[in-house]
Amino acid sequence: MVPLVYFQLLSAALFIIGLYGVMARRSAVLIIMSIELMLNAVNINLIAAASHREGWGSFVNFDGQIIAIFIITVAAAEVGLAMAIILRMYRNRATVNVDEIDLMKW
Amino acid sequence: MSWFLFIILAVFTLGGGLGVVITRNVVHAALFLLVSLVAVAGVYLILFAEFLALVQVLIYGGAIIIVLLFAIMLTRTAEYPYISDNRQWPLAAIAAAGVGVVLGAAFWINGVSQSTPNSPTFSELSNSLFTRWAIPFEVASLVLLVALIGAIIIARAGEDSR
Amino acid sequence: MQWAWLIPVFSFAAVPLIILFGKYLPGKGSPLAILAILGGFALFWVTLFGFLNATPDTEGCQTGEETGALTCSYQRTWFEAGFPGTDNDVDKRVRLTWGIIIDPLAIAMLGLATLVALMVQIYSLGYMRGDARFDWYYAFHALFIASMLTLVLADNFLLLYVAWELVGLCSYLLIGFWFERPEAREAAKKAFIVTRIGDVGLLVGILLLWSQVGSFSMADAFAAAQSGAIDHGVATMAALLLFLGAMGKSAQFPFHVWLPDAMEGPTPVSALIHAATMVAAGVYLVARAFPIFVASGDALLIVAIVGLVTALGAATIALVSTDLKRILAYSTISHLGLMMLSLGALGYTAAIFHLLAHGFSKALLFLGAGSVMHGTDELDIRKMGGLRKVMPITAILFSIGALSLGGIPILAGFWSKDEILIAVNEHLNPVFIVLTLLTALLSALYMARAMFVVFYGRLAESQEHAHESPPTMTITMSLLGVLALFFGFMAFNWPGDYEGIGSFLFYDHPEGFHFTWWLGILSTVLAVAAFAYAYLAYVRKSYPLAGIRGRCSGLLKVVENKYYLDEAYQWGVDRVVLVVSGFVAWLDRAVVNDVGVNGPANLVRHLGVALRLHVTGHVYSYALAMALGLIGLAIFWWIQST
Amino acid sequence: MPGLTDNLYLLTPEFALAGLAFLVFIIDLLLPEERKDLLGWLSVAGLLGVVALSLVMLPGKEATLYGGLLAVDGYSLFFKVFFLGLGVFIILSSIDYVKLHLNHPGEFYGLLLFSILGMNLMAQSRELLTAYISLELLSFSLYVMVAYALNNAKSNEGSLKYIIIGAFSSAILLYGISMVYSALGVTRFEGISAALSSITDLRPALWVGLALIMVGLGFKLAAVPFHMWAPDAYEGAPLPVTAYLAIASKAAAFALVLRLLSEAFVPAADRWDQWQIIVATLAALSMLVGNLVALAQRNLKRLMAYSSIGHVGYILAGAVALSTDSLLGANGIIFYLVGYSITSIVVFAALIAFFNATGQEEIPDLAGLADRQPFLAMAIAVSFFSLGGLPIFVGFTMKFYLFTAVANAGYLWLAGLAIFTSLVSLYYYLQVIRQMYIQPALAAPATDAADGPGEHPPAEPESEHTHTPSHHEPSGDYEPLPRPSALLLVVMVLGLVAVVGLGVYPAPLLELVEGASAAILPGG
Amino acid sequence: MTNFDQAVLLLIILVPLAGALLSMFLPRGRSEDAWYFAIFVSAITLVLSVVVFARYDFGAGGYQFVRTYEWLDAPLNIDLSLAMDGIAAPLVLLNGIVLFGAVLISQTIKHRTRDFFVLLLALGSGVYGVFVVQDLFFLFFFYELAVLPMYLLIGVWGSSTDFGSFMRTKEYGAMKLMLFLVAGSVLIWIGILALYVAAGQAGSPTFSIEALGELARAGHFSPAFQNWVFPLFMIGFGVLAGLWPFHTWSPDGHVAAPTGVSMLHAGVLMKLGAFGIIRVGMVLLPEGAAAWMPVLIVLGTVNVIYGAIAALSQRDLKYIIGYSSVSHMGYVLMGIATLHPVGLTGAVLQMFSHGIMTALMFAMVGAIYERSHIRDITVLNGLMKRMGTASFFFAVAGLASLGLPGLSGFVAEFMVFTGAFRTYLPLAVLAVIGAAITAVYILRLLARTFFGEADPRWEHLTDASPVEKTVGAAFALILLFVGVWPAPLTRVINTGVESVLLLF
Repeated sequence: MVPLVYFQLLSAALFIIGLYGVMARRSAVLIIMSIELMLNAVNINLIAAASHREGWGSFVNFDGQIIAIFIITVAAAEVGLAMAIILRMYRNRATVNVDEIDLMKW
Repeated sequence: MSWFLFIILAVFTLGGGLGVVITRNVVHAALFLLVSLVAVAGVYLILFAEFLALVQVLIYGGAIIIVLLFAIMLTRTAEYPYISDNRQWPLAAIAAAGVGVVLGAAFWINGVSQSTPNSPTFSELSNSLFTRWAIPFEVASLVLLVALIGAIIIARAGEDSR
Repeated sequence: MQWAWLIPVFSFAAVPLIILFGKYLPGKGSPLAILAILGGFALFWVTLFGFLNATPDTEGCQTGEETGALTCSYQRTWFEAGFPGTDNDVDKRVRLTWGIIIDPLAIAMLGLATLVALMVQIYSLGYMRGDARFDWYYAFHALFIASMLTLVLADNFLLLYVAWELVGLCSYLLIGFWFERPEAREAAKKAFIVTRIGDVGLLVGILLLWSQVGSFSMADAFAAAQSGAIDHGVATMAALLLFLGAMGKSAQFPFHVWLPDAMEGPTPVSALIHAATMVAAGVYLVARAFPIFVASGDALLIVAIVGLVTALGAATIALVSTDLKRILAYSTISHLGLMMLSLGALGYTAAIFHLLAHGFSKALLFLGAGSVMHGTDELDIRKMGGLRKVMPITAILFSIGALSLGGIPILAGFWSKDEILIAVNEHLNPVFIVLTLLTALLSALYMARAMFVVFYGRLAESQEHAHESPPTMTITMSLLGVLALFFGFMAFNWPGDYEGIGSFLFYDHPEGFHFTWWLGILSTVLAVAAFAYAYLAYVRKSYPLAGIRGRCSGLLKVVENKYYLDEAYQWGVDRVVLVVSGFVAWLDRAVVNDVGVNGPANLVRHLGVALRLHVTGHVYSYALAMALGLIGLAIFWWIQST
Repeated sequence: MPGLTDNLYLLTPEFALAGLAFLVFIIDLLLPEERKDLLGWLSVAGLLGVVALSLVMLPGKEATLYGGLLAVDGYSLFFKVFFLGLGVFIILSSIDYVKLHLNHPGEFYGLLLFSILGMNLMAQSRELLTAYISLELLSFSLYVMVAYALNNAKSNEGSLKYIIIGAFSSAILLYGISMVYSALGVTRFEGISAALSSITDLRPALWVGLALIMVGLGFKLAAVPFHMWAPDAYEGAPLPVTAYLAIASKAAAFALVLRLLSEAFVPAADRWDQWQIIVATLAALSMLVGNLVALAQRNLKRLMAYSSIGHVGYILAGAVALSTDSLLGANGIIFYLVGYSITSIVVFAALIAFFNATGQEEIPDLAGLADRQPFLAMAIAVSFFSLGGLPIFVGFTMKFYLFTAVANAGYLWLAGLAIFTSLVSLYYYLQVIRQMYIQPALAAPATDAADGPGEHPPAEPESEHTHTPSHHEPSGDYEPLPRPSALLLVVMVLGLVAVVGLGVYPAPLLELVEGASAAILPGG
Repeated sequence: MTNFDQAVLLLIILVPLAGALLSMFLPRGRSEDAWYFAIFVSAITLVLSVVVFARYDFGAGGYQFVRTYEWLDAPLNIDLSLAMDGIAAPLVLLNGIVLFGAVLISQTIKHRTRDFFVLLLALGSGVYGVFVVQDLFFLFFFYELAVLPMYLLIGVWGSSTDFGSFMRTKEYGAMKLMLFLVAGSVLIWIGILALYVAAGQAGSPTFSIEALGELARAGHFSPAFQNWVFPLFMIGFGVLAGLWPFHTWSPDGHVAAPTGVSMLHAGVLMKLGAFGIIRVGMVLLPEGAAAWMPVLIVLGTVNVIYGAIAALSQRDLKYIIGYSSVSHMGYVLMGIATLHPVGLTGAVLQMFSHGIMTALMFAMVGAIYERSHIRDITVLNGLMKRMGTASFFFAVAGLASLGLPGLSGFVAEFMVFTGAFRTYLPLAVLAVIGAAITAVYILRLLARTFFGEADPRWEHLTDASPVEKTVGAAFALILLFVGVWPAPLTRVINTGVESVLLLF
């Protein structure tokens, strides 16, 4: 069996890849995608922990899976809303590159 | 066996992820994302979280990727296929590496514990979801509603009065 | 005698009345002032006889342990500060009193001041007639004399200082009375500031005595000084500090510069200042604080030296000055120097006697000069001459004053100056007596010069329209003339109760009248010779002055320029004080404000401007900042937790 | 689970609120375009109804629902009423603005009501996921509302930045939750606190997880260095939304953080002692950066954004003072939140009134406001003085209370820094006041706003020896602004009365506040 | 105690505050009304001040008119406790007088009159509050309240001046003043918090000055603690008292401020600083105070000399008075620092005396500026001819400031010297010299501006208005009265000083 820690490391790796993506990419769409990677990393972590957590606490604890379900839901909503905003942005400014989106600064 | 699966899935997960953040083509990025997300679903499977795997494939693979592809298509610009990273990417890499070190160290020091993964049944899961977690569940539905209304208001074409 | 405190109060009371209602009163309130001082003068006599009849048993009176002189004093508490009920503990409390002292010195000064003030005020009725600020003049006048009388009567140093400063203020107000004239206003300012510098010393001296004695009372201070409770060094220090104040007020070198300029005030004011009030205060102070000077000893020598330098220097300047009032002014300085010299030579009685004699004579001379001015509108003696013909009364009276000050026998000035010579001869180095005699000679010479040039000889053409002054002026002058003539006889031990001024007014032990023949004759000879020479030179014009002028032109130039002291002070003010002040003002603005205040303010603001650059407007750098924050926070948190 | 939903009726206000939001959406469909402002009134009436409902039903109730997910206690009641009240005032201030400047009023009010629901739940959550979901309900509404000026590029941009950073920090927060979960197996606050106080060899994953949660919440609070979205979102958003962001969303985030800290961290006294310094560091950074950068701002909204970052620093400093021994810290924070919110409402109501009249929002545009519309100028000046911490306004009292708590916790240096940065903040508040009161109203907008100490206009060479005092008689040629609408006037007057009243006599409020903080810190 | 005695201190704070609030509802535009109303309010406060001063029983001493109002209970324990001692009493009186005078003299304010008086009365209320409260929170509350209106008062109704080589705008003056004073209060605030914490460690967290004083006497504040907290108060309050080198707001502020504000500010507000050092610093931290007094007296002496020398080369009337205030506040600081009963009494009396004298000077300068629109002493001259009354009163104030006996300045300065002489002799001598320098700049100013030939340029100037004459005469009479008979003040001050110094 693969010990929990490797799943956690996998999750951490995916998380930092997403993290890097958010910080390094130009397109808003790609940034949203990177955030999705991060959320998936969260889910891996949660589910791995939930699966390895039998007997802890007062009841069989699979809260991690529940939380993961919520996260997937929220992530979907988030993507939808973010895309709408990006679309509006594109319509107004004809770009979705975040380094051109700096009307406001300082 | 599970080790083998794990490594394969991990390679796909991370590879897809890396593809998303490295590729210069947005559409490719979306496809890489798909690869990664599906691989994640596989990871769920080896953790015996079948329901989550299902949800993952349906929502991510089905819905989110589609939305993303739509967005990409709708916001197409001339440079889109060649979109590159912004200027601070080296810094970003360092920062990400830093976070990775912290997280990795935290997990690694936590120690390697041997235990067999197990998972609740569908009915246990749903029971919990609709009793104990009913309130977050309802709130989540409101979140979806808000997102929906918001997306409609914001994205609807022809909003150019005022 | 207990009511002597009313003497100044009369005049003080007149001040607000004149200021407020002067406009509506007959004579613009001047009668009020004159009445007040007249009341003071009357009360002076009451006090005098009260004192003469007083015995150590009289309320408030006692005989000094050391001197045996009778002193009366009366106090009321003014205010207290500090913890109640801890009397005379300098670290706990100070109690301040209004108090008067009545002793021969005070009485003598009271007499001089009230009389001269009375004369001057009556004189001013004529002199100041028609002035726009007639009422203010009398108000200031009343205040001036009231302050002086308070000063004289004060039984503690604090009250003395209070009065001292008020005297300074009034001299400022009166010297600058015609403030429209820039010279007057500058002179007033100069007078106040120069004397004020001396006052710093006075105040410090008073505080020094207080911190030694625990009280501001003069009696306590003197008792301590005489009993040796005050350390010798401290006594010297205190004495010198007090003397510093006296130097300022009495125009001793190098603080004498204000007095000649003070001529810018109305002439009666000059008479008052020079005879009875302002400058007398310094001599009075030294005399009053004599026990401390004696306890020190060293201080007396300094007093003598300063006095001599002042006397000699001023006399030389008086000799070459061409302005009538300035001649008189330098003469005053010179005589004040003599008084100080006398005090320094332990000639206490002589000094006070000379103060009185000089006071009457100098008042007379100034009023005379005022009369001349009134008649001719001229002060430059080179443009005058032969005024005897048009102003006979003035001429006679002026001559009396001049002769008196010149030291011609039987006039007041002769006797008092002689006393000084004796004292100097007895107690000081022979060099002093030689120089003192030289001063006496010069003194006679410049008085003679002024007298002859102005009143005798041929009537100057420009002066033909001159006229004699009104009676208010001449009568008062005459009264003073009488005093100048006969006051000297007060020195004698007359048959009857009167035993001479030396037994009335003494320090340490009563002294009868005495006369050293060789000194008397020598001084007489010198004085007569001086007058004779002046007569020849200025009236007969038989002596070629130009030759002397030619031969000593260098020296003359120095003297004519008053030894360049004014220039030196001016340089000091311009180049040192104003430069320092300008530097401080610049420092305050450019360094303290612009660097010290605006600097940090700008720093903070620029910090803000610089710091805002971190919000680049690019969303990925926001994420980067968060990631860095995350790393920091996680590591920090981790470290804290283990 | 037996009894899991026994006390469900205690959530009636929440259900009522959600119902109200749906009602607004439905009625929106029925109303003609020009009568849509009725929706605002409906929302206000509904909110007041919910307030009444809460006040009737909930006082004295203490209950935990759903096995520890939600708490109904004095704390949540206090914040419930507080948030609903804020909602009333925000809506009242926005009705005119919405009518004048925004499309889709129905959805606007509906989203606002949903977000208030989210805030209420945040104050009640005792579990990380519930808290997160509630927070997302608030955030999603805000993302949309920030973008509500649809054709305004700044509004788009603000919203985009906000949602990207928001999602990013959500991911971080969630990762933290996942790490806490993987270390402890629980996500309830009391479980965390029990674990923190009992487990002897706690794991790094827990530390890092908690740190990540703090990052996620730090974003919501706009604490430095997680603050950078705030100025952009504030500036981009329509004014009422900015107000809402600055006031309500911040207060809600603090309501959550305060409960999290008090219930999860503070009871583990040993751990909390170690972590105070971290919170203190965040607080110090926020005060410094927020107030310093605010010095260099020209846009009023942006100024308010940075200033609010500074205030976050103060409140975080107050969090350092949380302890089981004393309610001082908790009281201070809640009092500060209330005071800050009320003062900010006045500021924003005045700014909205000004914007409605002129369409301007830069600081130099305010020049001469004291002549053009004295009441507005007075309202802004008073509230700025209050924010700057001067008496007789609530700003002084609340700062004094809070900083006393901080000092009392042994962090005198932090209190000192807070006081010092208050001084810095006074400078930029005064700059605005200067524009309104001292600068004459100009025909053209004023040129340079930023010359304070240190900048002298160049000396005139020809002015040789005399100085010439210039007389600044106000020229009569300014245009008076139209009176602010009655609605905004009411908001401002009520706000000002509260600002002064609470500044002079805060005791009644503090009694309520104490009830609230006693609920989360029972030992205090 | 009568009912009146119980309520009077509260009234004295509330009357001007209520007056300010009510003024806000006066109809806009009728500036006379606002003025009349402000006169009415400040007259009431003046009467209250006089009465409360007169009713203070100097035989009994200590704190009187004690009254405590609950304000906030645990855990903070803040009460509005009011009381007046012998040190506060003359200052309350001073505030009543100067506030009334400032209101009267502000007849010339025609622009936004109502707002002006609202702020002015609020300022007055804050000053009263500081003098009579017995709680650190409220002391600080009122302290800030007194500072708060200054910005607008100067910024809106002030004047900017171009001095050729540099420029002082009213914005600059107002901002600098405000930031400076608030910066001072930063230190005070920190000090107050430190005291609260220390009291908490001693077992009874409180802001009450009385309770803290008891803790201090019981030795609960360690010397090390006192030694680092006292300078916070010393500098914090010192900023408002014009302590060198934190004085620079004062001249610039005065130059920019309108007349009435200058009067109140230099007259009363600067005293708050010195009062704070006594009331908070010395009473609560006696050991720290004793340790720091050498520093304070050195700075005070620098104040005296530096202010006087800087005033010497100023050309603007208000700058001269501003620097002279710096110089004179130096005496106050010196007197405090002597820790000598006489010196401290002198310091308090100097506060009173300087308050009146500087207010009088500003009032008269205001009268001149109002008419000539210039304050440059090299340009103004011969004013005595045109504005005799104003010049006269200015001269009286000037003479009081140079320490002329018979006017109040002398008595106060003399006592300060006396105290300093026993404790720091060389500095006392320097201070006396400073007084002489004062004479130089005052006389120079009088000579330049008021005396000399009448200048045709100033022929159009009219003499002071009846209101200005009244204020001038009243203030001049007070100066004279106190100078001649200071006992009514000193006997009250003595009791206050005694109770403070018993701690040392």
